[in-house]
Amino acid sequence: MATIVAEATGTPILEEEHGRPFIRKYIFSTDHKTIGIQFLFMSLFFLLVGGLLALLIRYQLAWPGRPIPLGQGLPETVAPAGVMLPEFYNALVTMHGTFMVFFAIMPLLVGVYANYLIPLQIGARDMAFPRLNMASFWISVPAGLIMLASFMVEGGAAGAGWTSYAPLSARPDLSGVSLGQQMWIVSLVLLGLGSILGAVNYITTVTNMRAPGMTWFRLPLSVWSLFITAILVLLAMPVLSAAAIMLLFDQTIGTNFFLASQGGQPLLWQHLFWFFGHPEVYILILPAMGMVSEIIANGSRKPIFGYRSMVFAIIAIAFLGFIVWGHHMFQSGMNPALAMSFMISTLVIAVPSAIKVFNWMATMWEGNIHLHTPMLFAVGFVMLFVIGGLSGVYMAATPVDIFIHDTYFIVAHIHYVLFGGSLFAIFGAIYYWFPKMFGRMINPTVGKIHFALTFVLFNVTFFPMHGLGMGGMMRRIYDPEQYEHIAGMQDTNVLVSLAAIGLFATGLLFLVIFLYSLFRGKPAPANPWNATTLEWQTPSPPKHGNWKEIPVVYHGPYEYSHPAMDRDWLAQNERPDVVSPAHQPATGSTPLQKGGASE
Amino acid sequence: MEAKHLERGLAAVAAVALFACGGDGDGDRTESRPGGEAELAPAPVVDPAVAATIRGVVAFEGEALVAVEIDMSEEPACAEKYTAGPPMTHDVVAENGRLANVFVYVKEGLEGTFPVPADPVVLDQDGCRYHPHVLGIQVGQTLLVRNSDPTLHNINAQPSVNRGFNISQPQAGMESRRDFRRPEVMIPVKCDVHGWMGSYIGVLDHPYHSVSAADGSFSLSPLPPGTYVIEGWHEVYGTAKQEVTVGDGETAEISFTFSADMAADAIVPLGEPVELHADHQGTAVYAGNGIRAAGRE
Amino acid sequence: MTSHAATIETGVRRPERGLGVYDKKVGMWVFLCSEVMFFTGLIGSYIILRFGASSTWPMPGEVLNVPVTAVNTFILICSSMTMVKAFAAIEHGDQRGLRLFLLATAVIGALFVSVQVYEYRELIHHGFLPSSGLYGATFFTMTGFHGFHVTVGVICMLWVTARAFRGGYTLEDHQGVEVIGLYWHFVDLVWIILFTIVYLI
Amino acid sequence: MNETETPLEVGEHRAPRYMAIWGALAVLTMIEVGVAFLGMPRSVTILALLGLAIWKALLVALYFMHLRFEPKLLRVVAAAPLIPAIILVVLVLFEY
Amino acid sequence: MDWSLPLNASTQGAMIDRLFWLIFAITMAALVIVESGVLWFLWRYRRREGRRARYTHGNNVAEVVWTAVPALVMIFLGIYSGRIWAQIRSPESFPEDALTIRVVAKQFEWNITYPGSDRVLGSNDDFTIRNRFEIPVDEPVVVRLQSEDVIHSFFIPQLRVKQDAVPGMVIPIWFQATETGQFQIGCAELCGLGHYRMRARVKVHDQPSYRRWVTERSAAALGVTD
Repeated sequence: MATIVAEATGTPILEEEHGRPFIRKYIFSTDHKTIGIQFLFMSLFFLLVGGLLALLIRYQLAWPGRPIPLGQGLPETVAPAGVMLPEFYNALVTMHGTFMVFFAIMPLLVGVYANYLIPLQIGARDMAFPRLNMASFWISVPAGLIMLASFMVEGGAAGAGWTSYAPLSARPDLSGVSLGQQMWIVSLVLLGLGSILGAVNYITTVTNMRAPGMTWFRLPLSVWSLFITAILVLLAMPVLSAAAIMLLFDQTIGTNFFLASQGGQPLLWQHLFWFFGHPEVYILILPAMGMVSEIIANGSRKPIFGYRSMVFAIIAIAFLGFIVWGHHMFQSGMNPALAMSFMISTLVIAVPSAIKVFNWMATMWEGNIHLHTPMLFAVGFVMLFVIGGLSGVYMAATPVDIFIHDTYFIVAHIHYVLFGGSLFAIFGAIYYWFPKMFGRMINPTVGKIHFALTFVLFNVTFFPMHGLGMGGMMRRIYDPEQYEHIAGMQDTNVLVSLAAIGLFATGLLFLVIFLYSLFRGKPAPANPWNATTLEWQTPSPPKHGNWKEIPVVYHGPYEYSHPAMDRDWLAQNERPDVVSPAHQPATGSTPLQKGGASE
Repeated sequence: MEAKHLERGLAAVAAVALFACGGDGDGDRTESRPGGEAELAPAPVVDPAVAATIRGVVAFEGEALVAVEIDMSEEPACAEKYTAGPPMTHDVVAENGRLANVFVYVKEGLEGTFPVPADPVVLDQDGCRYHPHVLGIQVGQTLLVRNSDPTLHNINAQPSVNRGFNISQPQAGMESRRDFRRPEVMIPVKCDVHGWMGSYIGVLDHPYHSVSAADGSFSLSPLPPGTYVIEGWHEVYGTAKQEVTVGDGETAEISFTFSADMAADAIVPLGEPVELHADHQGTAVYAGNGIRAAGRE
Repeated sequence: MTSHAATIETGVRRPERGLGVYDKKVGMWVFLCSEVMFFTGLIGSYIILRFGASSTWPMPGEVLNVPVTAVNTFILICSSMTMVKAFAAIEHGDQRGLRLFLLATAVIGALFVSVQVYEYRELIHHGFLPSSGLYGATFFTMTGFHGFHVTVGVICMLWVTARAFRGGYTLEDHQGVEVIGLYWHFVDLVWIILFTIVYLI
Repeated sequence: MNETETPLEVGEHRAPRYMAIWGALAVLTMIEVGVAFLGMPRSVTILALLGLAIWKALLVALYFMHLRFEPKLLRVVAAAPLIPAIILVVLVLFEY
Repeated sequence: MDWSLPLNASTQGAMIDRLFWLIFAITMAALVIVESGVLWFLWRYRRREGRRARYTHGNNVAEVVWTAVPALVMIFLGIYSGRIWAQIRSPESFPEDALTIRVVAKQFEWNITYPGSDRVLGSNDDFTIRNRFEIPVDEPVVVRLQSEDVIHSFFIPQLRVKQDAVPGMVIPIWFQATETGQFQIGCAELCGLGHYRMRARVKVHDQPSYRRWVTERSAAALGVTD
């Protein structure tokens, strides 16, 4: 369905891409920009789906057992007389997580921006393998549709949580879900294949197709983070596929990898899943960090503070990401000695994140801060990501994790990271690159309103969840009132749900803004933000092939407020002596050398 | 996946997508009849004049299992329904030499097909017990599962030849409909929330089945005259068979006798033997922290 | 390689050459990295499950027919050899050699698969199934997925061969041959590991 | 990293003696089978077999896949996934 | 809506809470610093005509500092919580003569087997009760966790106890209650449609009443078994 939107709205996007028939131009296009935009529409659609599921969950938690408004239409297997059944609730919880992680945030970051930005920011005409790129999109779409269709099959959609812990996920007789779970597996294996193809493309493109002068340490941080992310996808996704396939076999052909019955190991699933799952968490946050760096430098009109340490922080996070998965399993019966080592590595990984936060702050320090909408969201990202990061310390400390593991404290944490973090960055990125993508501006005022509402309602929705978690409210509970120690906090649950409804409404508002600007927005100049990176040095939207002539890069990505310049930005493909002949090479050249390699 | 499903599912998604906006309201969960049945020969009408009856009693010898009290203290809503006395495990009722809850049915001897009764067979969950404990149903006939308790029950049927289901009813008054497509004796049904709840469903392709009452009596009619193999099935004491011939309009008296010692070597035919309390043998496995522990010391 | 073209025009200090090999090759190697992780998932689980298995594991040769598989391993190695020969041939512009050896590779690969199918039929005939314990599960999963990779390889190989017969590869440009070769050898390499840890250990 | 001055031509190398490699692989396979059924102590057998397997794998990777003749950076890429692979297996084995 | 940890009734709970509030203090400090810093910068360096941002690419000293400080804090936390973790979970930490109780989880109930008056599991005075977990106060209790079907998680908030029960494994945990009272076991790991009400009553007796309870129970058990 996403693609139907894509073609409908595709028309005004790339009219200059002439000659080729409509279907090759907008549907089976190999142009990285079109594919990026297709991903955008697809993942926004699934973001909406995930949001709706979340609404249903919140309704049940606030008013357990009450008929859903207008819910009488739901079939008896799901909600007789509109009263949601526990198995449906489990399916909702599972699918909300699955859609948000795999079909909304991941494609929004990797699918959309890796595709759109990498070639433009490194000064290439397209991806290394355009057809492969198209394939990766056209594999992801059916994957999403299969996942969606699993709601319709007998037994309903998968209901074992987005982590699908075996044996529950492997035993239809125990879960009541058979086909739905299998479709979940198939869908994820497909998605994995798609993302791997994408990752191959991104890595090859970044390593081999950088414009002349675009050395590794002149790459914009967004490209760096997307590059590292691609490596994570490449190495983590296949493990999930392998595990998922084994799970499928357990369900269908009677193997017993994860069934204790004949010596199989339930914990093995958790190890494999989280070996993928933790890198996945960084797949969901690293690109966000990269793009936020981009926006903060631009908004503060300053070179990013500590470019190199930013890069090394990304690399460090990515590497450590492979040795911390055990911290999801402290209470799983894993060897406690092992838990100890996982705790250490987990605490260590907090350091590079801290470095990034401080660097962002230092970038704003003594800047000349333009609070344009993208900047607002970027700052919002920093403020909320900090909360998410700090709440992570609690569960990293194994003893505290004994108590808060699988409580709403965890839910609060992941939402501060994935919503307050990734999604805020995504909103920022959409506002920031919208002019480039569609050649139209988004009205700044509505943008700011959208930010204000989102920021407030987000915190009202998710901050109280910390409290619920401290009170000991478990995750994935259909009816909190069943427990004495939780029943007392029902008012909090109601508050959260009300805020959640508001948050969803705000999301719809954004959709309206987005679609409106798509057609009615003011035409955008090539470089509305006075930005320095290459994509802004070509018309908006860029033509097929991006450049008349491949640009040549002379220095680092964030040359804002360069002393040798009168205007406060210097594009990567500009040389100050050319731009403003007035200046004398002697003074200007020194910072220019530094431009590439910051100390 | 037949169209009915798809449409129902589409309704589900549509409803979800629009945060529940109409959709097809008929929640009838009954699976469509097996396609074959339609073409089959019309059901033989049993002429009342010649209709025969087989009835009898199930006798019991020896010491029956003692019924044990069920601790329902955790489910006050259920417990308070037992004013007469505490709820007992009366799954095995053998009083004054009579055995109840024996599923008696025609195993062999019938030809043709029989019309599917329109009215559903009701399996009621009341006072955290299944009523009835043993029941017979015809292929394609609707099984109506009702929850009369203000608490969560789940209905977990684990057949071997039919398709199983595991559904929940969190609130009083909820009803679900299912049906079975193949004959199967017996299908165990359990509630995982209340370990003591169990029931057995016998699925046949004809209506000639009966469950022995507290006084052990049962009756099969109106049967077409003929020679039949009648089987009695009991969850503990296994099965007993006998052959009987009934002529036009006759009534044949038969009786089964189960005895306590049959329990020892009884083969209770089941789809899957339900282990409401499987033994807790955990094979020696790594206990996660240096202790090699055996499941049961 | 537009960037290099641009380089020459503008004569900048340094063209960004990345890995110093052409894109297709980089792409294939990167893809193989993910393949490594995929098989790590399967083989790793096998090792872990085998370590954790409380029951004793069958000794080599007890269940599986090692001689046949040894021969099959040799067959696969031969296909790798013909593959490199094909590559060597085109490197010297020898079209005939290329076509011959590519065809040989595809055929030998197909032979490998058919032997494996035969092996499966035997095992299943003797009641050794994916559902028969961890051993069966891991064995069929690992060898099955390897077999799947070989099959895919054979199909691609036939495609490349067809192209070779149409003279699609030249002394100057035969990237396709080298890239498919990399995949082919990788599959061979995986089998070498599998053969050892599944059949012999 | 960007100092990879290795010219594109590096891939087109003097061809190794493929038949020799092939022969080696065949022989090693035979040795492997032999070792497996020699009835040596289990640990020794396993170590020997693993050694042989790795040897064969290296032969294929270095010569058939030309890694030997590729630029350093590509060799790094090829070896990279082994790190997480080993981490995964080793850490999980700590459970036992 | 009171958002705080529930009453603590176990020895390990005290340690856990202490660590929790320590981390709370540290993270709150960090939070205040960062958030106020961000807001201050937003206001102080807001855009002004003619103002030009300071052109700098970084400062090694500063970066070293804010790398080292978090690193040190984290290392300290690691060591501190590592010590507590060892006291709660390491095999050595298990008390010798603890009262050992077997808990077998299944959908959707907790079957709890008590060693009876001889305090030995497997002897014939053992007795199993469904969904009732009764322990003495001020005495170390070892729970051997098992599961019949899927993964469950044994969670008693007030005792600060949580441990998954995994099929095919026997996972021992130990704890010592410090207060008598009535609590609840909850299942903290999604285990199917009945997950949300897979609960059991917990009763912490004082020593004498527990002894009384056990003796009569195991007497009954013996009565039935022979």
